[in-house]
Amino acid sequence: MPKFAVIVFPGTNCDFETVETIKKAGGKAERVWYKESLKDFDGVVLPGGFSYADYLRGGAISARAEIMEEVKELAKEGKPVLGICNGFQILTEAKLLPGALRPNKIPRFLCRWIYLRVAVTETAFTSFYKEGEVIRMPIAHAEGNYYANNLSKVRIAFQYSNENGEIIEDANPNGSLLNIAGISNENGNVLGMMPHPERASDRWLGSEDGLRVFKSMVKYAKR
Amino acid sequence: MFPHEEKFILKKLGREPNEVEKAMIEVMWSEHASYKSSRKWLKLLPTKNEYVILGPGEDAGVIKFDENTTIVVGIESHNHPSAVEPYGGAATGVGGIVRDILCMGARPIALLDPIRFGPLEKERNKYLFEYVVKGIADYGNRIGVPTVGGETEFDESLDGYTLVNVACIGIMHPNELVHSYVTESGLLLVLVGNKTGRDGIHGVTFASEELSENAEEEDRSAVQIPDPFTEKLLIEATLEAVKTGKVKALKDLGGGGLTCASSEMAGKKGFGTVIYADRVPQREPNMNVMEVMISESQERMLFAIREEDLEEITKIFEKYELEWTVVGEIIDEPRYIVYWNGEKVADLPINLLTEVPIIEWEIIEWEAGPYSVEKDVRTPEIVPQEAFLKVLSSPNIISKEWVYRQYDHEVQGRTVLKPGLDAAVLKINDEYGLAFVSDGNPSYSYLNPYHGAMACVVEAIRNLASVGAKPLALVDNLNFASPERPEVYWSFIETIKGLRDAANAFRLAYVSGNVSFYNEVNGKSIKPTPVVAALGKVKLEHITTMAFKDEGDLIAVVGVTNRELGGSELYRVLGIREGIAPRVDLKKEKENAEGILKAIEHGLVKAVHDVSRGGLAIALAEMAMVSGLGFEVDISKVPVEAKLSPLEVLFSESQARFIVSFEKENLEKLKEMFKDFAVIGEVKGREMVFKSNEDKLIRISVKEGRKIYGSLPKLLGE
Amino acid sequence: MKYKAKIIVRLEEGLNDPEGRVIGKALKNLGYKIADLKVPKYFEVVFESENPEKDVEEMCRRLLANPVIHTYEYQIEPLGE
Amino acid sequence: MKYKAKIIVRLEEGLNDPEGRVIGKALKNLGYKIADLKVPKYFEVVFESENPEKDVEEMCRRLLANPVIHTYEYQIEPLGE
Ligand SMILES: Nc1ncnc2c1ncn2[C@@H]1O[C@H](COP(=O)(O)OP(=O)(O)O)[C@@H](O)[C@H]1O
Ligand SMILES: [Mg+2]
Repeated sequence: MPKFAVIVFPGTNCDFETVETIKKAGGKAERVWYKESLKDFDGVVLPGGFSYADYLRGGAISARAEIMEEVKELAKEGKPVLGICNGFQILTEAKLLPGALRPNKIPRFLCRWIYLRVAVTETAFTSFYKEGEVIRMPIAHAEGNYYANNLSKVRIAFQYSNENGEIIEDANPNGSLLNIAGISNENGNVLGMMPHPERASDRWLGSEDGLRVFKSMVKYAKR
Repeated sequence: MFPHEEKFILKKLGREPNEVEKAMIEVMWSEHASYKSSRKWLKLLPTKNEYVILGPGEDAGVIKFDENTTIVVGIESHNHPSAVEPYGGAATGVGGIVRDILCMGARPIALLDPIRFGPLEKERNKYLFEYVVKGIADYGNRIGVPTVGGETEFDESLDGYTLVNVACIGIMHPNELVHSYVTESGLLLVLVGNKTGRDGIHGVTFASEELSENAEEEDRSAVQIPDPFTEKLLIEATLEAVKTGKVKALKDLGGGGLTCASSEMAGKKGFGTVIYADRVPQREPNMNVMEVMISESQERMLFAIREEDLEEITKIFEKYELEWTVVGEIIDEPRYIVYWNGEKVADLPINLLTEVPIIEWEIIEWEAGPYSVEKDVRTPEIVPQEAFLKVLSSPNIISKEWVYRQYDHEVQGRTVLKPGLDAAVLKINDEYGLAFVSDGNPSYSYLNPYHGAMACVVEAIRNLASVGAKPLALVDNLNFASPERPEVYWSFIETIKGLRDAANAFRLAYVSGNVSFYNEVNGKSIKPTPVVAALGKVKLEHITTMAFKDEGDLIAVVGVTNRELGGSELYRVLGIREGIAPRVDLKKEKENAEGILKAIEHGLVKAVHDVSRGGLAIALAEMAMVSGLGFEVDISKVPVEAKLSPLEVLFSESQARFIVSFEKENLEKLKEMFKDFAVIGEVKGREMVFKSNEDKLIRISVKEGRKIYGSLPKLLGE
Repeated sequence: MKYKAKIIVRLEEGLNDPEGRVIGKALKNLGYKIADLKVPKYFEVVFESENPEKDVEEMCRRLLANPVIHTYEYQIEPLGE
Repeated sequence: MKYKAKIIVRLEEGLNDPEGRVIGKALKNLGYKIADLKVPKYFEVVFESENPEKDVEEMCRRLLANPVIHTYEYQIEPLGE
């Protein structure tokens, strides 16, 4: 069974439920304090939260931690690296993914459920979806407004849409470029997303649509 | 401090206390820390039943959820600091109650924020509102504790002021309970967290005095800068330390700072302590011993541990990069001794700090004098449609989505029922959830504090029943003006009696609470504002919401509607301050709430909503707007006690009522379950239609209604 | 007349400043010898006014700063019509 | 040597600035004639260095600014030993 590290920075706060969700998806998972090492892991998840309280910019300080060098190594080896919310911010700040996550168009924290259109299934995290499928999960962020000046090295993985999968301005909760909610690198093994799939992995919590992100990741790591 | 208190101290001590001692005594004897004018009355509240593990007395209450799960709950106000600096005041209010939960050994899992303001037309009130919400959001979100519900009320009487209450629940295994007192001597006292600064000095005494007009300039010392980053680290470090089983006692530093935490920790079971105050890490230069001892700097915890465990425990603090210091130790003699740079600067019998004599304020009888505003008035005649639009667009009725969207209500992955419904529900295990809700009704309490207080309790219970939850426990937060005013003190006592009687009727206990006196601005009292938060247990399968489910479902009212509009939202929007507050009939409340729970358990109802602010009209509208489905009802079918005008049927705020929707085939079974039950219409179309016999009273599309319901951002000028 | 004001709003000395502390520490971790780091709020406002000093002073007091915890300073320069 | 640097980090021209917009609107609601309001980030750093220019330039590039969206400027003044 593949084993995943869920990295905990000071202020990370979605680590416990992310570990539980990976287990539910059939993987092993451990919380790993950011000063520990990543050897022996088959993949890494950077969970959501407020590392360093979002002081300066979301993810900016964590991205400069030593452990990120190890994450870069892992990514280079082709192992799966998933960043959720604050984790996505860390990935962009660490240049593992291009672009930046700017303050929402209404500069406030926004917690609500949204629809996403799955734009690509050939990544380590989306193989369990159908292309064009519309799924539901919550967002919860103040800086999720994706911006990049060059998208040539990126695969758009998830886009904010309406219920019918239409990518329209009205369905864009934070002003992000092209309604981008999640992107991956060209290789498909590094993915960052603002919505929280781990919060949509239990029928009682409103949806199980998110679980397939982790199932895809577990399957990919097994390969 | 009063002259007779000073005399008492002189006698007990046999000498004048020195300056340091005096400062510490003053802090511990302040109203806020000692409850000296409320304690006697609080004793009336029931505090025991089969669920209660630990009632009031420590930092938070503890109840049994099941064999493996213990729930900790508390409530706190941060009114004065929030009125002065809304962002920091509200945020540090969250921090304080979270540490209260934490110091019992529990992981904080949810917050509620009952908050109250003056009318939004005034810039100052708008400013207070926006920044209180931002403060709660920034703090709660950053520490990863979801804010899953609350209340937001606007009332003229709070112009320029704000009431910020926060309730928190935590979860732990029964074995993990840590007390706030020690039961052995020789333990080391370890102070962990933020450095100590001058902030909050005189904060406790500040919360015990009325806010004066230029408070902003004067009370700088009472305002603190929130530090959610350190708080989050404290949460994780504390829980990791507690897991070792080696934490012998634990307390957060709140009002009264180190003096309060250490004296209560040591003195409760008759031990004493020596504090080496100069060891306390100081944030500001040249602090003196008094400042160090009573500073209320936030995000600090005090641990009592055995010397041999020091290394193991402090390693955890170091992992989280938290500063820690051994600041003292527990001794056998019941004395409170403080050293400062090697010199003994205080030496008191410890019970002089921890046992404060009760002083009774003047108690007076309610006089049918100027305060007695409860008198019957006639409901003016207005067109129902017009009245409906007025009430629906009242800031107290419209959706609070603008507020709770700023709160991370999903973090930790437990939130089954999210904000915007009758009560929040958190998933505790694969079978059961915990429901959590808060209610306050100052407009009733102002008219009739006894019934107003009962209304808080029964509304909370109705909210729980509406989602399918059986009540487990209560906590109360009593926001009042100066108890030195006879009418305020009287209303306080009446409130307690109401809280007592309502809880007793349901065999419920108050496991924790908080009293906040001296809530006045410019010499004007606030309305008596008791706020009750309630916990309930619900089978996940039984969770029900207020949303209509299918067209064709029947709609029925449970309970009787009387002409009870005093304190109602209709009267408020019409500018009527008088009237008679709704009366609470505890027997009916109990019957109907139990009936609803049974109906839910048997799967007979599809949607349930209690009737509260805004009466039947608003309750029905909320069920429609949440679901998107319309309805048609004939209000002449509503069970009434006396003859009521249609307007009164629509907007009366009689208690003990619910609205349910259900499939036709369950009608007979439901009828049998309730004494007062009447079908009034059905779920239908996309319009809200109220008729009385053949007269059309109100007709408005759900879409139009939602537009009004969602108008809070517009009121804020967005 | 149009003006441009540069407004700096600082926390009062002595108050806890977690943001400055955390960012300062992050720079230290990158190897710099930081003695102190502060993150005052900074606003650049272009506005029209008859009485720019009074307006800016008011803006600070009414919204941009809270005198209970902040001090503020500003510079105003005319921009012409 | 000790230095004090004042660093301003701005959003790239052309990127819209939601925070500035909202505060600007709030001031307009209070009656001021705001033409433009920006909220750049502002840091005051006291540090020791042999090569202050290089250090500050690096601090900006490595942490304080994100080159994808920011530009920055700074002033450095010596504070003595
Ligand atoms: N300040 C707040 N924070 C979070 N949720 C709030 C707040 N104010 C209101 N709500 C939510 O909005 C909904 C309606 O509130 P309210 O009208 O007080 O409910 P009720 O009338 O059922 O007691 C509830 O779900 C409540 O939790
Ligand atoms: Mg309501």
